[in-house]
Amino acid sequence: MRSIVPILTVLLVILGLWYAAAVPLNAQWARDQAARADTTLSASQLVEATWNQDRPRLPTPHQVGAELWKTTFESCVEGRRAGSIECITHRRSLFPHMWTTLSVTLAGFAIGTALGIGLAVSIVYSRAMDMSVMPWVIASQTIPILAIAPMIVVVFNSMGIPGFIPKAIIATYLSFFPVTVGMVKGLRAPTHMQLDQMRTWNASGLTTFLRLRLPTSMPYLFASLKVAVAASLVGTVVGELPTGAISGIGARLLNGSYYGNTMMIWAALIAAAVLAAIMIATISLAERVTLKRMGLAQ
Amino acid sequence: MSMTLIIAALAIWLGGWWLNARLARGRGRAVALAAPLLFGATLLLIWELLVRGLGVPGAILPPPSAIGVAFSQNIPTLWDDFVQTFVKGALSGYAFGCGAAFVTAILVDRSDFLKRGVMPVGSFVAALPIIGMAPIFVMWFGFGWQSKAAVVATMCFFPMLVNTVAGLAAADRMQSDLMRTYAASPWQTLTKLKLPAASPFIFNGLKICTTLALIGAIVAEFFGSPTLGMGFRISTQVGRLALDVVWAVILVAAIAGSTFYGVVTLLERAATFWHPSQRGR
Amino acid sequence: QDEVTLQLQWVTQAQFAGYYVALENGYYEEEDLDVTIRPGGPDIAPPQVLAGGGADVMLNWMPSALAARERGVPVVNIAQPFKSSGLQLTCWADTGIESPEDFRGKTIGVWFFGNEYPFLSWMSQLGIPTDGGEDGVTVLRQGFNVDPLLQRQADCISTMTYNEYGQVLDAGVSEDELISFRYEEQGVATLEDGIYALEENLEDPAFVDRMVRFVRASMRGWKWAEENPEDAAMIVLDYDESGAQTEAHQIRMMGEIAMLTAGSNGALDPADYQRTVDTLLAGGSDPVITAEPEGAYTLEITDAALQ
Amino acid sequence: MALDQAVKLCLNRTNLEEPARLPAPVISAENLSLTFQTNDGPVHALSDVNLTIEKGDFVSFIGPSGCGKTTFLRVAADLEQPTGGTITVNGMSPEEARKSRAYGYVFQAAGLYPWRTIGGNIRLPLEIMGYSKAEQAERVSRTLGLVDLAGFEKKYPWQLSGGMQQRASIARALAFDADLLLMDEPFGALDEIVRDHLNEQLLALWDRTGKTIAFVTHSIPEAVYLSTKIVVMSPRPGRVTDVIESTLPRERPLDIRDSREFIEIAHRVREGLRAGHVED
Amino acid sequence: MALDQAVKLCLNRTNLEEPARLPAPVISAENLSLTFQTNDGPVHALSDVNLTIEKGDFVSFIGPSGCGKTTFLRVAADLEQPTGGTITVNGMSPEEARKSRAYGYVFQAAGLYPWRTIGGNIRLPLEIMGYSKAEQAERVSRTLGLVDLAGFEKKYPWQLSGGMQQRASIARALAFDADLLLMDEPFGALDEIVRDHLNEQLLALWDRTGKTIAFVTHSIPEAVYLSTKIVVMSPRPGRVTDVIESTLPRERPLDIRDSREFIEIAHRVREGLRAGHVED
Ligand SMILES: Nc1ncnc2c1ncn2[C@@H]1O[C@H](COP(=O)(O)OP(=O)(O)OP(=O)(O)O)[C@@H](O)[C@H]1O
Ligand SMILES: Nc1ncnc2c1ncn2[C@@H]1O[C@H](COP(=O)(O)OP(=O)(O)OP(=O)(O)O)[C@@H](O)[C@H]1O
Ligand SMILES: Cc1ncc(C[n+]2csc(CCO)c2C)c(N)n1
Ligand SMILES: [Mg+2]
Ligand SMILES: [Mg+2]
Repeated sequence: MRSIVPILTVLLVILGLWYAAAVPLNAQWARDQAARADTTLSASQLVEATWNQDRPRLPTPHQVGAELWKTTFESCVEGRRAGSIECITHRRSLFPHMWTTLSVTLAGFAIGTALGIGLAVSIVYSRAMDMSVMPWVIASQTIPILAIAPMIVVVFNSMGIPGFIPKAIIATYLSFFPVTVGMVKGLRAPTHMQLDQMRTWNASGLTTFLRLRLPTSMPYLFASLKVAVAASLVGTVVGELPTGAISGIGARLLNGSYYGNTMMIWAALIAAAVLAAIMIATISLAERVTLKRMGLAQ
Repeated sequence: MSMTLIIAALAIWLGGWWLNARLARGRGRAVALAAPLLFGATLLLIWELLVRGLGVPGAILPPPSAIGVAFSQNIPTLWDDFVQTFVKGALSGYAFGCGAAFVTAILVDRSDFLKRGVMPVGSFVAALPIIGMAPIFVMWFGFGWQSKAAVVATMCFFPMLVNTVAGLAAADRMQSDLMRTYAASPWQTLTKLKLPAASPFIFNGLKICTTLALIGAIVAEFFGSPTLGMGFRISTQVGRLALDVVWAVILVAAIAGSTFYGVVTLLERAATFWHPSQRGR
Repeated sequence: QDEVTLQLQWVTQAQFAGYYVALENGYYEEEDLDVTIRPGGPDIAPPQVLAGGGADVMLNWMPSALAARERGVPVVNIAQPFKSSGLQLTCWADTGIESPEDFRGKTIGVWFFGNEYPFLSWMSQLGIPTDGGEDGVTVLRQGFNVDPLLQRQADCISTMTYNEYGQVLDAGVSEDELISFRYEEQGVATLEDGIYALEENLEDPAFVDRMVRFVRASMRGWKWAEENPEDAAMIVLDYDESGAQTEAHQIRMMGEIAMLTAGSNGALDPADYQRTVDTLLAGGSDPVITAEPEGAYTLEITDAALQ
Repeated sequence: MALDQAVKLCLNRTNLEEPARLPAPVISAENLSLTFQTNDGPVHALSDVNLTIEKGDFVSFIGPSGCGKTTFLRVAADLEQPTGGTITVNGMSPEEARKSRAYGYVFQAAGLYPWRTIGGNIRLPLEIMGYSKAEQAERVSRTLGLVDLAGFEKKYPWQLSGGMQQRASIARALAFDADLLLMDEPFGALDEIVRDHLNEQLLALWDRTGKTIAFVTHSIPEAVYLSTKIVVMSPRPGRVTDVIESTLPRERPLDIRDSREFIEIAHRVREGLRAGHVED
Repeated sequence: MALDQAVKLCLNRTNLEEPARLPAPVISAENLSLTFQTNDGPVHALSDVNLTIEKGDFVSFIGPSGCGKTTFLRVAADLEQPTGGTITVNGMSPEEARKSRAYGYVFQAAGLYPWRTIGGNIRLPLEIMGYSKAEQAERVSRTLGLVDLAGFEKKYPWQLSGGMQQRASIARALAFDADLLLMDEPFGALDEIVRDHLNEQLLALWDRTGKTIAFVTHSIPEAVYLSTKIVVMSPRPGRVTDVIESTLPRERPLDIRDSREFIEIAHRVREGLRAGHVED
């Protein structure tokens, strides 16, 4: 709680910088506009103009806020079904898009976590895996998966699997890596002494895994889960760009970019940030509960 | 015909695995090098056989051999793309982002107030899909490598910041108390204790950023670029269905990324030789 | 009902109104077809989707389709609802550009992804190098929006009459601040949105029959859209799942699109085809097609559909 | 009561095994050697060690740091493979002995699992060895009492002082029925008073149960006070330089440490140690 | 030679300061208290401690685990702020004393920086305090010799045994000229023989240089052997229960430990300790 004041201060500073940056970034257009209208702008008029443009290079926080409000709660003002209940939960509202993204993110995250843990276990238990696969796990992350996302989408399309799965696969690809790396570390975290202890009790491999390696790896697991879920979100968003940009936060980003609607981009970014924050907070909560129950958190 | 190729692929998988399992029992540098190479080679062979065996069209997934040919035929183009994207975009953004994060971390470490304010906000921003900034940066910084560097710098900033700040707090109490008993100046404490103690964390951040840098630079090119660059090449050649060239670019990216990662790992090894994690298992 | 999957080459917008109208008004159903429309997006190459079997028919610009043909994906034009090209270069008037000759030394935004060929061939016809320099043009790979022009990062950008040009105007620029060069008027126009299918599929009479019905229903849709632009725009808006399109924009787009589809009953005019091929063959140093294509179109389908 | 039962059990078992056990010592090492291959060249941790530990012995190992005390215990526990010579435990190979759960091992550091309570830590080997729930609970509370930790069952290790943790780790090794205890400096982290107290307790336990104990320590008085046999070792290479049979009676009050006999044995141990220290 | 110089320097300084120093004890604590606020409530680590340490004293602190020995040293070193009472070091506040680099501190654990060689670790305070390169080298090799680590200058801490690391950390505190040494169980990790040897060395150093030493230990013989004054403490709350002035002469061969006087003092210390242990 002592952190509230510092956090608010930092946020205020960021807001201040944001407003300040909007002036020079948007000034050119404001001046052009004035020139077209054959007027000149005073300093305060300029500031006023830069903070309230329709197509700003940098929309101001209150514009983004307004856009968020509009696209979440007042989303249905156009089209044949304008004003109907149905359309509040559809299309224009950000919520269904956030849901699309969230569901793919979670799917990718779940598969990625399972895959990551599986890989980590086999790497820890098999020297052959450790030596031959580990370097490729690292190399795999240097492949710009995001650049080949469109191809993955197409390949899966061609196998008759459109939409959800290919996006989830891209999310998986990005999220399994932190889990593998973290879990390899975590599963190797028991000290020699702890392992020897198990030996003196003639514990089986499975017992050692369940009662020693797994508990020791928990803090590592949670730390990497937080990274992984953020990575999964990035993967989903990027995967959404070329899948016909039908729905999801990525589609909003793309459409915002396509129509030069910076406000839409920023609103989508904020929505993504909120999603990330919620997911990370959830994992933190799970972490605290688990570690507390394990007696690892004081 | 195709069936035999698929069966051959399976056989090679098993054979490669068996060989690797045998190899893994050995020790030494040679084995450590041979095992992953063998694994990679098996993978490529299986890919080749499956693509041919299943008759996958080249416009979907070319076989490795075709990629190799495309690579060797396009070396000058690939080199120019590499310079544009990796050297100009990724490296400069990496240096700038990591450098700025490093300086910020030192400032943050000096002030508890800053630390308490910046770190929660920082970890929140770090979780943002910064990739979404790419179209905005292209708008702000133009089509050249500068906008790519800006994307890379932004992507690298927070992971590096979070790691470095954690590292600067990594010196244990006794180690810092020792500095206190010497009445060491803040600068002396920084150079003689905090930075060395932080270096494993700093290198962790640097390593994470190597992969981020390449991805950021390439994806940023999707939102506008001059007529060269790895991202440009990939997206243009996909349009022409020249998938072999596309994969050649990906190959370049993988080589560049792995080398980059490897170099940072070597530096890490040299700088943190004293850390238990570097002294063998 | 026979299933047909159509791969668009861009996001849902009035550019594809005919197909959405046919779907909404039940024209496909009347032809006993169950049509799925897949929107495209940046970096989705419809020929690739077709080659992978992800769709039965696609929309594509002819340069890109011919390039795919040379690359071993034998796509065939089966109908051509767009008669004329909407592609143009839009420049700031105050840069002093009055004719294409003035492009020298200027920066121009171009769409790639197979759409750069008409531009390159135009420049090579004019003898203007495209690799920068004093008397060449500096080419940018333009993103998906008109910001490079508005932010003056480029002196000229590619626009479609029906879409990006309107966006520039929407941004508050008046028409007399701009000067546009339509490819159509420069004699380098290439055919745009055509309907393509895979050659091997066309050997199957059942498939051909499906295509005949598909083209017939689609053209009905197009004609309806031309006559009812506002309603057509609304239908498109309904099908836009991204929720990003606006009413005004789609209505205007539909109006412009109607002018491009106007002269076509769906059948490809071999003269237009030949002009496109000639333009591409005249292309610059890195030609999109190296030889006159064979069998790149068939009139069989439209003949059957429009009789 | 429970304690008495355990003692009875133990005695019963001893009686049962009496006929078969006659010739087999609990630990018997012949020309035992162990060389570690390290980056800096080989380290001779044990070299030609000959040693016999009989049933019911309390054997202390003493010697400078790095002389191979821990290594010897580890070899006996099958945690390290000898590179030469032979060693048997209960007449079997160390591996067989380990698999038959013949011994309890107390490590040099407490090494409790931080995610288990004290009770949970002591229960761990019992769970692994498949004791019934009821028996687990019974044994945990009994051994906790034995090391004066009754009431701390639900606490986590980090809520206890270093000395209490060490005692918990001893309890963990006592919880299951092993006739042989291998203890590596179990009292290293304790202050003198607590140490004295635990020394008494350990002696009493040993006396009661007739367990065989191999005990590593750095303290000469401790070694003399506890042992029936003191093994003095010297390093580089680790070998046994002296084996001193104690002449003290089995019954040992704390003030036996002021007796002439005690001081003499202590002196002999000190001399043995000093001899091994020349090179340091 | 260098050693002699250092001694002379020290003596000189003592002489120079003589007139001003007369009444000021090196450490003087009055009603010193320190309470830690923890999650489980306050911990009274020190409570009403009154203590004076004169120039040239060798003071040992002994007491059960957790009685506040370390805390007292840390307060004197300005590493912890007292919550009540006053303490002066060399007549100044602990903070001023720390800033004037009045003391050398040896921590309970070696705490060497793993990224520096042994030589580099010992050189560290010298670099910070701005000694010349030549003097740094000279002092490093001198103090390394003092703790029998000559030849290990280029090794890294993890390449040394625990005992050697501990000695290196002692050398680090001796390398610069502080008249006051605060040593927190410096010999805890060592075996008896090495410990005896270092005890002798430390006494000799103390005798030669006239330093003032505050020394924490768990070993009664060690405390008696080394000190001019033994402070016995008891826990919860940490307080001083007894201060025993040693009657042993300054000159102390190792076998003084068998003398009657020694045994008597040791007995008194043990009694004091036992009294503090009732609640355990
Ligand atoms: N795993 C290992 N690899 C290499 N050398 C080892 C290993 N374990 C022990 N040694 C070396 O073997 C020797 C004996 O070690 P050991 O642990 O048995 O000594 P110790 O008598 O228990 O010493 P201490 O009293 O310090 O515990 C030492 O020199 C040590 O450095
Ligand atoms: N930073 C701290 N926060 C809370 N309590 C502390 C802290 N440091 C010490 N204590 C408590 O203060 C008391 C005194 O601790 P101190 O370290 O001085 O004991 P000690 O006499 O040095 O013990 P030992 O012989 O085990 O080193 C203990 O109960 C300890 O738990
Ligand atoms: C990456 C990419 N760039 C350009 C086109 C060509 N194109 C076809 S329709 C259309 C929209 C016009 O408003 C454009 C630009 C494409 N298909 N993909
Ligand atoms: Mg040992
Ligand atoms: Mg202490």
